[in-house]
Amino acid sequence: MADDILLSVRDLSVEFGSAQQPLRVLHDVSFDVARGRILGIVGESGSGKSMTAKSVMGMLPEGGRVTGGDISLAGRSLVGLPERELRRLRGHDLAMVFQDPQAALNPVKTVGWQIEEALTVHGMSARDARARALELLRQVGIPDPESRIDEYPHQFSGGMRQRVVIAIALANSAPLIIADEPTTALDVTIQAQVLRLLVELRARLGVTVIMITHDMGVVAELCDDVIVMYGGRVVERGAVADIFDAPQHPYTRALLRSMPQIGGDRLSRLPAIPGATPDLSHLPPGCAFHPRCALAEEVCRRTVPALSPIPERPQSEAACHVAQREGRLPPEPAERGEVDAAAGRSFGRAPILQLEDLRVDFGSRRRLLRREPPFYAVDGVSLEVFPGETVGLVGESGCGKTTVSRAVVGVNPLSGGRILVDGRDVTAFDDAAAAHVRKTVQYVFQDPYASLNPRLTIRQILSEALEQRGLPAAEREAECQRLMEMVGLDRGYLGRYPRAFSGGQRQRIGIARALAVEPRVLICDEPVSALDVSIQAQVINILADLRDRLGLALLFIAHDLAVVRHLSDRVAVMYLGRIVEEGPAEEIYARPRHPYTAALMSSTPRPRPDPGAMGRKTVLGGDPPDPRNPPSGCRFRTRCPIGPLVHPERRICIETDPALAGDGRHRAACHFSGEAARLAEETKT
Amino acid sequence: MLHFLAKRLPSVALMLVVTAVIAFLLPRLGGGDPAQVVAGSDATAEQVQAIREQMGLDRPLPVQFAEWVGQVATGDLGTSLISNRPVAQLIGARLGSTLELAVTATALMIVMGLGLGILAGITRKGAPRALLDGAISVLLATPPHVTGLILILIFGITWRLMPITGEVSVFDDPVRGFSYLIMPAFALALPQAAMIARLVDARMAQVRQEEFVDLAVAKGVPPRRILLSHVLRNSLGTAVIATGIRIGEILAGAVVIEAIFARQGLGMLAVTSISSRDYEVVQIIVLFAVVIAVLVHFASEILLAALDPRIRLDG
Amino acid sequence: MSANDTHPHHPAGRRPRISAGTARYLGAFRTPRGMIGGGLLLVMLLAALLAPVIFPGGVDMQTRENFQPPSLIHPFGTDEYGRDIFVRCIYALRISLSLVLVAVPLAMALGILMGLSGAVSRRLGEVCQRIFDIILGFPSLVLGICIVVAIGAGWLALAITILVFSLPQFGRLARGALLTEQTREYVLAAQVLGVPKRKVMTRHILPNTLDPLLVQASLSMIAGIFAEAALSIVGLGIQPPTPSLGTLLNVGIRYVYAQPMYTAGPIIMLLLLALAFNLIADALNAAVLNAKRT
Amino acid sequence: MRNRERTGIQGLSRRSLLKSGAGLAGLMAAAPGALWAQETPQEGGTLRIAMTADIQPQAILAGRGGNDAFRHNVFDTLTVLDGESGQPKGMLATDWSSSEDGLTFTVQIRDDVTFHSGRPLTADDVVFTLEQMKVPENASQMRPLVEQWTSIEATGEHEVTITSDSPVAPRVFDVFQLAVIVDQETFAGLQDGSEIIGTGPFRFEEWVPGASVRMVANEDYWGEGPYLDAVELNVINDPTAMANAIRGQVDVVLNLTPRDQIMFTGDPSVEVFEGAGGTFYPLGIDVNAAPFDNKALRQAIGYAIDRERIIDQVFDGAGETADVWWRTNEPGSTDEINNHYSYDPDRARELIAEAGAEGADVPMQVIGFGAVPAVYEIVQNNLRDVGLNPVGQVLETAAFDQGQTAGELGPVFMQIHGLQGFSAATLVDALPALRPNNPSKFDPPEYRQLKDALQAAQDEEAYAAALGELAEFMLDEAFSHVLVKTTPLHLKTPQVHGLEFYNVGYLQLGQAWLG
Repeated sequence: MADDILLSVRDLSVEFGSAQQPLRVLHDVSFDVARGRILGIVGESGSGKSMTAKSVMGMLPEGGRVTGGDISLAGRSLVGLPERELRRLRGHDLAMVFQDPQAALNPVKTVGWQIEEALTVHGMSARDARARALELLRQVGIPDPESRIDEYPHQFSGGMRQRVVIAIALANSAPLIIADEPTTALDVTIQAQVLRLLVELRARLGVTVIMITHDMGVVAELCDDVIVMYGGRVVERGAVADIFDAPQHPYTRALLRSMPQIGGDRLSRLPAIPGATPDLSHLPPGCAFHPRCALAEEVCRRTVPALSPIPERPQSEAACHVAQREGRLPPEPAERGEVDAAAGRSFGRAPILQLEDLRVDFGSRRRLLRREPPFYAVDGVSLEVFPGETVGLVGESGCGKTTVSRAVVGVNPLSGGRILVDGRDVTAFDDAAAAHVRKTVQYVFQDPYASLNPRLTIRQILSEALEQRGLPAAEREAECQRLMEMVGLDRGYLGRYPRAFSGGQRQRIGIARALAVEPRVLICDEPVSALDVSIQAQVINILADLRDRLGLALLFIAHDLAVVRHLSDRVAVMYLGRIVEEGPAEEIYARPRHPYTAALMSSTPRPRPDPGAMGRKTVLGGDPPDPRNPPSGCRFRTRCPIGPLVHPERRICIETDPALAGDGRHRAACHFSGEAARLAEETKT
Repeated sequence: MLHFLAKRLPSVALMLVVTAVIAFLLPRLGGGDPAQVVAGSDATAEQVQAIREQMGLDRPLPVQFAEWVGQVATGDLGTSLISNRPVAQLIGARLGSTLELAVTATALMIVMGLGLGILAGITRKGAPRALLDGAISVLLATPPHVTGLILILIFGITWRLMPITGEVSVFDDPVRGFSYLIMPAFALALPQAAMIARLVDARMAQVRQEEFVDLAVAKGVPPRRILLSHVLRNSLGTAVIATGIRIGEILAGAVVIEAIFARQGLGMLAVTSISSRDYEVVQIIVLFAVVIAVLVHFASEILLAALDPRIRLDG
Repeated sequence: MSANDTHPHHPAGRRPRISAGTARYLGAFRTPRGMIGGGLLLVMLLAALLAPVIFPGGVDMQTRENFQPPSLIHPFGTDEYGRDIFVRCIYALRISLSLVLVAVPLAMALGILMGLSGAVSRRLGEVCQRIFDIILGFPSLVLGICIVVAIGAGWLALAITILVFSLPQFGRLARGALLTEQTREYVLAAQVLGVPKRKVMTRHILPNTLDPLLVQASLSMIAGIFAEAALSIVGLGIQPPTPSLGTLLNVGIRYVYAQPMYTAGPIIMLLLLALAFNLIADALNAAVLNAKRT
Repeated sequence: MRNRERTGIQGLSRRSLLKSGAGLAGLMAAAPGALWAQETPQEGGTLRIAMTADIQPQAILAGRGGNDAFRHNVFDTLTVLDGESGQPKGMLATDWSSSEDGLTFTVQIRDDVTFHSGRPLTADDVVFTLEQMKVPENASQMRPLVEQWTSIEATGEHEVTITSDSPVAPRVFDVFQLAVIVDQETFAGLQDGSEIIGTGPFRFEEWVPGASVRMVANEDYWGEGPYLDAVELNVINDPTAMANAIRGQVDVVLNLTPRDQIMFTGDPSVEVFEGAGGTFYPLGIDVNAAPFDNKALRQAIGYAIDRERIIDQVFDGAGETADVWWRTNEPGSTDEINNHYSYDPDRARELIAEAGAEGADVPMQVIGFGAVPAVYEIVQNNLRDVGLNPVGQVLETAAFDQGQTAGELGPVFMQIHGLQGFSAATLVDALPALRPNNPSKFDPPEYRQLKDALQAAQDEEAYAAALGELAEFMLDEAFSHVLVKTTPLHLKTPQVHGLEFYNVGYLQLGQAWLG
């Protein structure tokens, strides 16, 4: 690896809890970061990646302590350094960027104050600090810093706040910056902005970055080196290129393969990783991954593999008995036959679900003086779903996709438009209509932890649903068991309470509940976004299977284009309460006709190492405007890469609101829909 | 800011109206017929009727209410039917005593409340923590009158350090004045102080969990500074609001405390007026108590808004 | 799926709890706090109930020995009429306990109704909230005074005062729970399944509101007991000769020099009651938290 | 003239030594002389007095609690009953004489007296005053006596002659005690207190109803003094608060609630002392209401009540048990009479059985004033003891008085009366409980005759005989049990000297001064 090492972590072990029964969260973690490089630390929840960062900062939560190993920054050991020494280092020699920009800034202090604080506590004079703060704001691309420096965090958008947080990290030009999931809380387009900023800064200031993330895509696009963590251990370590090319640890490989790829083949079954991410308090013996590993052998169950170079690929190290013995990671035992579901899937002719010019308004609450005008969270959305078909609904948070879906099942009251379910107008949503909707349309929720009542057993939860279907009590037990098997859960679990299940399993139960009433349409609202990457595939597969087996129609809502693309036959893209593009998945992903779609796609990080990809991306500037007062004309024009921003002469975008147009099946709402495709092309290699 | 005030105003107004109505109705609810009271026990029905008309009691209630509000608003607080003295005079005579008590108690409350709260807020673990927690919980659970009686038993009876009843104005004789004031004031302040302390403590604990505190640590900000400009600064609002509400409670608590310590304050006046059915007095005292409580609370909310840029600037 | 793919969890996860909640509330009384608190309360309840049996002399047994210091026969000594203060304290418990045991549950029921009314009609819910705001706007004792004036001092007035007082706490808790629960996805899920509103209420929302309410209940009991004392001390509560902790203090404080126990006795009772209910509240709270932690 | 040996203040304080608390013992021991010794008075200062009840100028000719500290300072009477001896003492009257048969009574009046208005006092004013005593609106308890007089005439510039067909003296002195001489020109002003003109040592200055009265020294007072510049009467309704006022707010507190004196135990800055006059706490019974129309039951109630305990526990010993309304040493009083109803529950039970009234309800109306409710506590307990079932109701003063004047107090009632210190002959017609049309509805001819006999008695043994007979009759009929007579407790600071209490408890400040 590179010669001069800035940060070196050796056999770091961290424990929590009492000395009697300590909870070990890090096991002999070792890695180096060379100057000027970006190290990615990937892992799922509970893998210990954040804990690693915190121990480097010397900011372990209460009760946490380093019980072994060493951390040395530029040759200076940080472990056991007195607090005041550490304090001098923090912010000066190592800086940190936090996950949630909303929470990371003190709401009652101006951003300027907060940046200056970082400087003054390290001995800079107030005047210099202010000057420096302005400079920093400029550096992180905050427009008009002079006036914004005295504003408060709540006056900044999410992306802007994250820039401020980064500015604080840069303040004392610390050689090492630790970024803990810096983009997880942000939307794709904003994420792209921030990632690009990091790349630029790195290029400009040569800062060294430790990037902690769960997103292989981010790693692939941003990092030079990567360590993969699992169950508090480093399981694989090496250069990004090598690892993505030929992962040497079964976990890494499985993880990469189980991710639906925006470029990959659609509709094929994903090779899912069985089981759930381990809970640090109950790590399996031996290799923590063995219960989920297809290659697991006896030795894996007994002894913990050491992290050491793989004979045939010395540049990367992996902690796997098998790989080390075999010299390289052997291929997995043959996958279960990959059925190409696309074949033999036929859609009904009459739409089962039909939305016409749907409008849902929020706000409009009485105030003392004036009644504030309603604003449309959903503003004239039309959509059709045919039996057996899967329609993906994509968009960033706040674009109104969830509102649409909930309106369909009558949770959000309509303020305009029509809903037809199986040809029958249910807009009124009177009892009869409701009943009709109930048994035709069901819903799968996003958060598997919130969607099951903790006080009811699975049996109770399912029978409640069956009761609605009108199944006599006697038959319910049998049906419950059938449902459990349908979603691949042991019938023996029926008596348990939700808390006994992992996220993936809960999501399955959620699906089973939805299916209990034998609906014909299933609305899935971000069903996998709350799940660990390694679990998502399980759920996606189950949805696919059930869809095909029961001929369900799916309305699949997600922000992750890859996932949507994987499942959908048709895709609709929403922006600011409108559908901006709609059409067959293939076409849209191949030749988007709306710049927003194009931008979304190019913003989505791909888990394929691609140096310089950042440079070619079309990254949208700014933030989505406030839906309360959407821009005139085309709602997207304020961020559009081909709109008036770059082509001032294109007044039309400002003046007239483009309608969905195009040949029958693929339509987009853009005056210059032709150029979008080209935009997308540029992004591709 | 203005928007915020506009939002709060209706509830304040509502509160005032309701109070006015209740206060207005009090004599009619409890007192029977005021005219009868004026006329006296051996008056004939005619006399009573005459007086009723003269007092305008024969007109519809809304009219009387409007008139009454008008009078009160213009500072005419009416006349006690029992002692034939203007209510304003009766109240004026007692105001001083209660003010002395309330002001002292409030000062004590704020000092002790914030003191205890911050102390608890910065001692996170160990025996001192447990001690503080215990102390706060106990004080919290004991209302002013019980605290007062206990104080009397300890300092008044067992040790005879303090005079237990009576009063002297601090302005006439500061030393003796305070010797009379100290116990009731403490009794009033302690539980409220504990309440504030508990809230401040909880809030501080909450703020400590915020990510911006971590960020501050990551900046290398020294603990004391973190405490002051991050933790405390963000806990201030809670303290302010808490205090605002508590002041109202202090006023109410004064009723019992004055009775226990035999202080000739408004509380005592209220009590004696009730037992002597002097509702014209009671109604005004009730009105004042609530109005003051509401206004103080409102004021504290304004202060809170001023402290929090999110409200100050928009919202 | 095999067992290894569920988190190996706390046993609680394994065995179903009987009718969610109830078991754990009972469990609260198996903790030391719960035992002490519950036991204390039980003893006082029994003493109050059986007072006439235990002290056949009755509450008004006057003798020539007034202001006797505490002794074995008279644990709290005797009052101005030579009556045993301890006996009167025990009898006083009847008032205090009867008050809160009647008023607080009523308040709780009413509070839940008003708090959840928002689910039926938003406007109704709003109105209830306003009412709560107004009640809370009144400094506690002032409200009591108004009620006493309106319906005359006595048990009823006190009961109503306590009821009105504790109403908002319950109402707001219920309301709060409702608001959080309503947006819970499992409630939406039930809705989407077409589970009738009433069922959603009773099965999904109500149980989850219960936890905080029960804790609040025991706290309101304390508040109520102290409220009685407060109003009676100033002579606006129970009227003598009926002994209540407040009326005892009302007279006792006058004789505080001659008979300190006349004041100390009722206070000891007050504090014991407070202690009992506090411990119970703590125990319940702990139990609830335990159940929440997954 | 009968000698009215009256235990004056020393006497009282002697008793207080025995009875009321270490506090008194302490202060008596501290400086017995300092309290009353007539050192050379100092001029000046304002004396601040706290009292429970407000003044009632419209009833200045009646004995009303509120007027105790007021009437003899703005007004004068012809004679007063001396607090020390109980003997009549000349004030505006220089001399008086009775005819042989006692039916004619002549009184000489000072010629050097002027009203505060400056107008000199003449016999006409005296006649006017005495005539006013007859007017019902003025509510004088002495009205019955004055009405018995056949004529009141000014037989000279400064002489008034009273004639009657029953002996005028000695009861006339009781009348005089109440008859403060008013100014006929401004008498109307007394009704609303707008104009209050008298001849007393202080002139009325200001009255804030329900709160305070201010009087200033009358420079050209005919008699000795006044030494004070002004007197301030403060009304404080709450007894404890009033007692506490002595700590800085006032110099004298009148009619302290006995239980409050404990607060001043060992406080050298406050002196507790007993005043003259006092209060009756009678328990009346309607002799027409069944089952109380049965004499046995009425007597039973008499025996059932433990008067000693009332004195000890309610009044801290500041008073005496009583069966008769007059002093225990009035001629004709015997121990048998004085202690007729000594506490005897068994006897009570027998009588109740005899009356067949076991477990009978005893509906009682109790005046919610002063210590009466406290007395009731013991009474109801005693009655329950002997197997009756008291059902008490405490009424507010106003409501109770209404019932009392209307004679509608129900079967059993507990009242409170002043006028202690007047002669028996006077009391029997003056006290609401005893007078004709009393709430007990007890007025048989025999009762009237016995009263007349008493009032006609001109010499000691006749008086004694008559009184004895009357007493035995009343006790036997048991229509109103006196229960207890209490002596008022007052507070003063050591700086206050020369307070003078008349026999009936009225306070005169002519010689009072602040040291």
